[in-house]
Amino acid sequence: MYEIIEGFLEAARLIVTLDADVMAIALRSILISLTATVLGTVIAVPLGAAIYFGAFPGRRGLINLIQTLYALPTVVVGLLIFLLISRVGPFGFVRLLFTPTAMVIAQMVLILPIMTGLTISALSGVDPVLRDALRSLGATRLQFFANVMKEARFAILAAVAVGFGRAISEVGAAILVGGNIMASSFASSTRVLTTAISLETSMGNISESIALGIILLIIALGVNLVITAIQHR
Amino acid sequence: MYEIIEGFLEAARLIVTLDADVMAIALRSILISLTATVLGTVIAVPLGAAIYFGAFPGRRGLINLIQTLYALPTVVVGLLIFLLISRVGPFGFVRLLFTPTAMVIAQMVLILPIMTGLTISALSGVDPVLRDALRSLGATRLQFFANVMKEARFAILAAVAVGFGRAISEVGAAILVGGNIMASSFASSTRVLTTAISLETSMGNISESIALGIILLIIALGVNLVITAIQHR
Amino acid sequence: TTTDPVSGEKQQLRIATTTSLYDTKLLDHLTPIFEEKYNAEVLIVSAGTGKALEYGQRGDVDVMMVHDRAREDTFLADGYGTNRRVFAYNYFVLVGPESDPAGVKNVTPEAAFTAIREKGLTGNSSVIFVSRGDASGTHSKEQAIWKAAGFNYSTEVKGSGDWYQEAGTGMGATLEMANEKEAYTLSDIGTYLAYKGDLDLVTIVDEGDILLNVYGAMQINQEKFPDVNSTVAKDWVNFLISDDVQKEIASFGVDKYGQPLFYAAQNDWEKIGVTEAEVKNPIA
Amino acid sequence: MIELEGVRKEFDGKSVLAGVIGRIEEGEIFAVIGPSGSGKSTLLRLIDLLDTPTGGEIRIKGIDIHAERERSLTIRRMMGMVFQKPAVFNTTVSENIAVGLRFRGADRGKIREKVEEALDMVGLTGYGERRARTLSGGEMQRVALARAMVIEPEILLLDEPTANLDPVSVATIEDLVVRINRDLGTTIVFSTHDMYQGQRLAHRIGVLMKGGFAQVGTPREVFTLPATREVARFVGIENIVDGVVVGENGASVVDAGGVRVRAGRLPGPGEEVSLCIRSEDLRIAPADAARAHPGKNALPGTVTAVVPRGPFSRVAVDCGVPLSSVLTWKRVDDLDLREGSRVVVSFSPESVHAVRRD
Amino acid sequence: MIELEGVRKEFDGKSVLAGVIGRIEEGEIFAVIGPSGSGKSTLLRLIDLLDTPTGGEIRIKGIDIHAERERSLTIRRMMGMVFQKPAVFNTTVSENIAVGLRFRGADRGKIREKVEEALDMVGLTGYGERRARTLSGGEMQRVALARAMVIEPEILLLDEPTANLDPVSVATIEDLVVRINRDLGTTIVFSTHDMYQGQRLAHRIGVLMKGGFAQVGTPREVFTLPATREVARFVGIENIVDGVVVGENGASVVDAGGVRVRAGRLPGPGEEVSLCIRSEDLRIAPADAARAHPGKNALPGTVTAVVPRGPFSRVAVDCGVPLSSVLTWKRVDDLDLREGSRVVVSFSPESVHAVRRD
Ligand SMILES: Nc1ncnc2c1ncn2[C@@H]1O[C@H](COP(=O)(O)OP(=O)(O)OP(=O)(O)O)[C@@H](O)[C@H]1O
Ligand SMILES: Nc1ncnc2c1ncn2[C@@H]1O[C@H](COP(=O)(O)OP(=O)(O)OP(=O)(O)O)[C@@H](O)[C@H]1O
Ligand SMILES: [Mg+2]
Ligand SMILES: [Mg+2]
Repeated sequence: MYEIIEGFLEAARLIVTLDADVMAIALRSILISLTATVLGTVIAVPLGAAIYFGAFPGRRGLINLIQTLYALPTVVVGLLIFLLISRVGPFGFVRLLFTPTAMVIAQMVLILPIMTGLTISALSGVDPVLRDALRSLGATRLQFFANVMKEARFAILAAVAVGFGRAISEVGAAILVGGNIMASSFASSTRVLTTAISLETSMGNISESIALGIILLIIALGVNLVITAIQHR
Repeated sequence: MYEIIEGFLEAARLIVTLDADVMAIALRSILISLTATVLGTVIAVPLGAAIYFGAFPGRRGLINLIQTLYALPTVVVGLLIFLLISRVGPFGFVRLLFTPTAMVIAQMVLILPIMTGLTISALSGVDPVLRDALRSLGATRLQFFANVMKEARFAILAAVAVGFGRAISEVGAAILVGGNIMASSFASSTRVLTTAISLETSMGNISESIALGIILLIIALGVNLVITAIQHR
Repeated sequence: TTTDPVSGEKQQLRIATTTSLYDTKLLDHLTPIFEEKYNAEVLIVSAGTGKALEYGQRGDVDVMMVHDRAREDTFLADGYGTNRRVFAYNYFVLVGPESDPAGVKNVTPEAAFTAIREKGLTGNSSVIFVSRGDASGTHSKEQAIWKAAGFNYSTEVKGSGDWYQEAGTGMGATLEMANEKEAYTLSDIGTYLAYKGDLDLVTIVDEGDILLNVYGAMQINQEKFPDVNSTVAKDWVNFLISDDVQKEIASFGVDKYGQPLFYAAQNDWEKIGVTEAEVKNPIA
Repeated sequence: MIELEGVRKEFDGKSVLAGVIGRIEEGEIFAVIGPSGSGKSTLLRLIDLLDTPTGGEIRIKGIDIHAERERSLTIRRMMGMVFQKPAVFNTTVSENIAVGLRFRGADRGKIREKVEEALDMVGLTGYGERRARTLSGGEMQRVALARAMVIEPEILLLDEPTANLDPVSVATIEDLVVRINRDLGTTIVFSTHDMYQGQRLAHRIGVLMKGGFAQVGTPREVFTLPATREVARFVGIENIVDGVVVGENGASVVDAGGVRVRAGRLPGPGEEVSLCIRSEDLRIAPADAARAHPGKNALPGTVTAVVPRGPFSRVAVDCGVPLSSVLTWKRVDDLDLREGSRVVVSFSPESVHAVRRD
Repeated sequence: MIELEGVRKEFDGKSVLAGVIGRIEEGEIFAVIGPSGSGKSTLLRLIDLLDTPTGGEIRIKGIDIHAERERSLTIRRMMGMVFQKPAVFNTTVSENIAVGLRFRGADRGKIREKVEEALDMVGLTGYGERRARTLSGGEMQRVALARAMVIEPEILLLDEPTANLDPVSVATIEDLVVRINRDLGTTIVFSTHDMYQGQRLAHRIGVLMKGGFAQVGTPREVFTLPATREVARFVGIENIVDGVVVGENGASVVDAGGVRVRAGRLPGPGEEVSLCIRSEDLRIAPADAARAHPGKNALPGTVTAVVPRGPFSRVAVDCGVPLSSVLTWKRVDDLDLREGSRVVVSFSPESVHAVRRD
């Protein structure tokens, strides 16, 4: 158990000394996962809206499929992306493997189902009378969506929080397509907090792992406070 | 890309031949994750209700904390449980490490924050007038909770779906506290679909990994269909 | 031709390495020296042997560093790799609980394995062997020892009883598991030393030719993957077998563990059973 | 302007509207009245394109609005609607009212000005910055009205717009509705369960019953000459007496279980009719002071109840048939009416409206 | 039974109730009327323990209900409430009505029986298996009423229980309320914006205005002897004439800008008063046919408007002060009243109620 306490002390030490490596890793985590979350939101929210408001055959089935994809293991996502972008894959020529960009793509794919699903839930929470009111007030399709979204903003931002949490905490895809590289330049490196934790753990450095975990949670807390602030605006 | 097609074929083969190893692994996945989800629900739903309806100082902060814990990496959860139940840990005497029970505990801990958070969201979706109506009709505390829950059942079951998806798809904690053991007896083994996928991947067997991923998704689909059926009852 | 050490644009070298080698931090120790000397940036991806080979087979890396002779040979024969050089070696160790329930301390590896299997099969549950079970270099070595001891691995060992458990994880986790279960396991010396402080396991058998662990490095074949960076890859392999680096390797870890983690391959090619060219001749 | 042609609507196979036929003219104020659950809200929602009819056509300016889906935005923008269940967007009151204007791309200055004006008109000056969700029921309803009003639609659909309001606010809103209709020529269709509101505001009233309009007419027609017994009862005619037309001295009278009632216009003898007599048209006099008016109905009876009702009292009298009249309290006191008082109830044949029963 | 002692309620620092004082007796039907936003709903919610007062005490049977939190379930179970915004649980109509009984552990047979009975009483027989969410506004309101009723509470709190109902349903519900009160002795507190409903049902009425009861009294008191000018306006007294008391021939009369009005009881000379005269108490006669009644007010004037209103017409006359009366259509026709007609408006001093202005 003393490893946990040690973990806290180590986390404090890493933070106050602004350990360069750790700061770089943390910053990279933030950048990659935030980008993935933003892109995920940009895709999932309109997608969720289209599914929720759409009336097409198989809609029910599609929603079930999305809910099923909540269980998509990160390693499988990593593998699929890997197959696509590895040198012999169809997008191999872009040379994305082992880059932060690849990690962004993988995380985005990973969080799409849950963000889309939660968007659908969020929208179904909006009072039908308000939806009628918007239509009745002469909203175009776009205005209608924008305003329903605005009514559901609380729940949609909660979905964003879930997406970010899932993105920054996942490791399977990050390690497969990122490679957990610690290079001498920031841009070439792909080590993020989770892959670093994984590495430290595999080396038996439990306190270091916990310290990194604590740093990760501090970052998540910061992002959540921002989301909460937006929700309550 | 042919690995994906091969993965599908392999999945089909494993399923139709009822491959004994794979069936055992799949069954273990289902048992462990379902148990974790049920236990998680049993804890998270009342907890979420207590937080949502409670009026105590720091409530806002607690909700923020829960949302932050969405980002708890599975490896960190695994480590913490590991430290608690390893032979030298405070609960070492129970000898839980590398048992399915340990995996259930780890997955349950992992999904608690998100299930609690989504329960809170689900409850806040219930019309306040209905809550007033329940109080006014003379509901005891318990009756009140039970009935608000009933009104929010759709969203709460969605939270259960999210919890199950997260539990069955996580690998970091499962491998740390379960150990991915393949022993000759069912009960001593701790290999589940995700840890098997991870292993196959580390061995470079991409098609096999994808096949196992497909089997996992089929299981998740089944569970989701059951949840949907309950929702629409 | 070698990389021009003064040219402006840094070249990137991508290396896939087996986890156990990476975790010793030997490469972290060597890369800054290389980077400065060749104005290159080294990107190291560590993975299980199988996955590392997969990266190589798809042309995603420039250099492959593993420790599984048999699979390396196949890799070379299939034309994915070329120009293998051997740069280091050490020994695997059989570790187990201090009580040594199978009573195999300091016997030959083959004898130890035989005894462990026999005791395990009697149902005496205090004898357990934990295998990596992940097709890693270490796992390959373990299978080789079973074979040398006269057993058919897949029928007589694997799945023959609860005494034989496949961890299916990395070396560190496998050691943790063996420690928890008071079991025997085969480990590379580097990882064992790194974990030793946290473990109650002790070395049971550490001698025997079959425990030899040979580390090789090879280029990915440019003929198969035209855009791999073969120049800097060649530089890296040659760097590893250069005299200076061989000395670095031989002394690495002494300050921390009181004993070296690796032996330089340069002068022991006979002992480790490879050709002289493989340890000495730089790639042209 | 709005033509309803055989409009049908079913929910899960249960028919709610079964072929509504009607026509609402441009610039008209048209009230839809009818029992709870008769389909008033459903009809308004169909007109506002919020729901699709199971059958029939709704035409606005000759266009079958449910057929031309590509034009639905244009058509919908001609209309504004206030819903029965007041629902507001989770933002400020001003923002709520501005929504429709924003949709139409109005500029900020104009929006602010119009919103202020609208707040003023519905009596919510100074409420602009309040969060709409915390408003009282009546306040919300007024916000919803302002929201529909500011876009100055050609057609305003109001679903029980004053259901949650006190009489003073109701008067404000009614004035507003009349003003909008008069000043802007807006066609207004509203549903109400307040009979008198229908009468105060509407040019014409449609009585929705059993899936269709049982009667459409001016307030006066609907209230004095109801088309059916059900309409009569619904519009609050308290005295409905069933009888059979018989001949008497060459004229037709109605025999209601022995009591003979003279009526203005009657179908031929033998027809079964219901006689509708408004309470206000009955005069009650003490039995002794009653003078016989030739040609007038004068039925002796006994007071069975005196019930205060509004600023009046309802006096029920048993004259063989039950009849009741409405008198001011003062008059009740003057006549000293109480249970058991012997009185004579008189009313002219012209105030008796006979409807055929079937 | 229910005592309100200085009940205060603020929302975000904005005072809604500022010290309400009142007392509702056991077995009484008490109506709360007042303008939209005056705090009617707030007051009922406070009584039902759904919200906490900022100050003051609410006592039921002598118990300060907000002080004794451990007894709140018992206290709450004495009451049933119907909310202004009808909201139903997402299940069948029967299940909705059964909720309260289930909470009290009633057995299945009894529940079924009571639910059927309640459905019947609110006019929804046969609706039991319908999904409550698909009901019309009025139907939902009746379900909510049935839901509160079946538990047979000692106190029934109704927040505008008939706001969404048509007159026929309103009559059904009102009969029901009266019956519950009479048969079970239930104390009933209801808010309404329908003045007449207040009068029809209530034993006493409280007029909630500006944070407190401006007046509490029997319907007759409130409607004929309003305590303030605001109450007078609110209860629909159309003729409110401001003036000053002056002496005339030893008696007191009111001078309203030159027009002199006799009144029954007046404060001393010099006092500023508002005279309240109900429209129904004004008589309108053609100018030529008018006879002078000694001691009666008789003001000559000109008709300025004839507005149909309900079964009556409102006739506005300018007599120096604006006055208006309500006449049946028939009478308007008989007198041939139209804009510009010269008439005399007469009324007795007793029908003039004077309130002090301040
Ligand atoms: N979505 C729906 N599904 C099933 N039945 C419905 C639905 N909407 C309305 N109904 C039924 O259709 C009938 C008419 O409903 P509508 O709301 O139009 O009545 P209304 O005349 O407006 O009544 P109220 O005066 O009570 O508001 C009701 O019996 C109602 O229960
Ligand atoms: N939660 C709240 N937060 C802020 N203000 C509130 C809240 N609830 C009510 N109010 C305000 O308190 C005042 C009284 O509200 P209440 O609902 O009691 O009025 P009411 O008399 O029932 O009105 P109505 O006849 O329109 O229903 C209103 O101005 C309302 O806006
Ligand atoms: Mg309606
Ligand atoms: Mg209210």
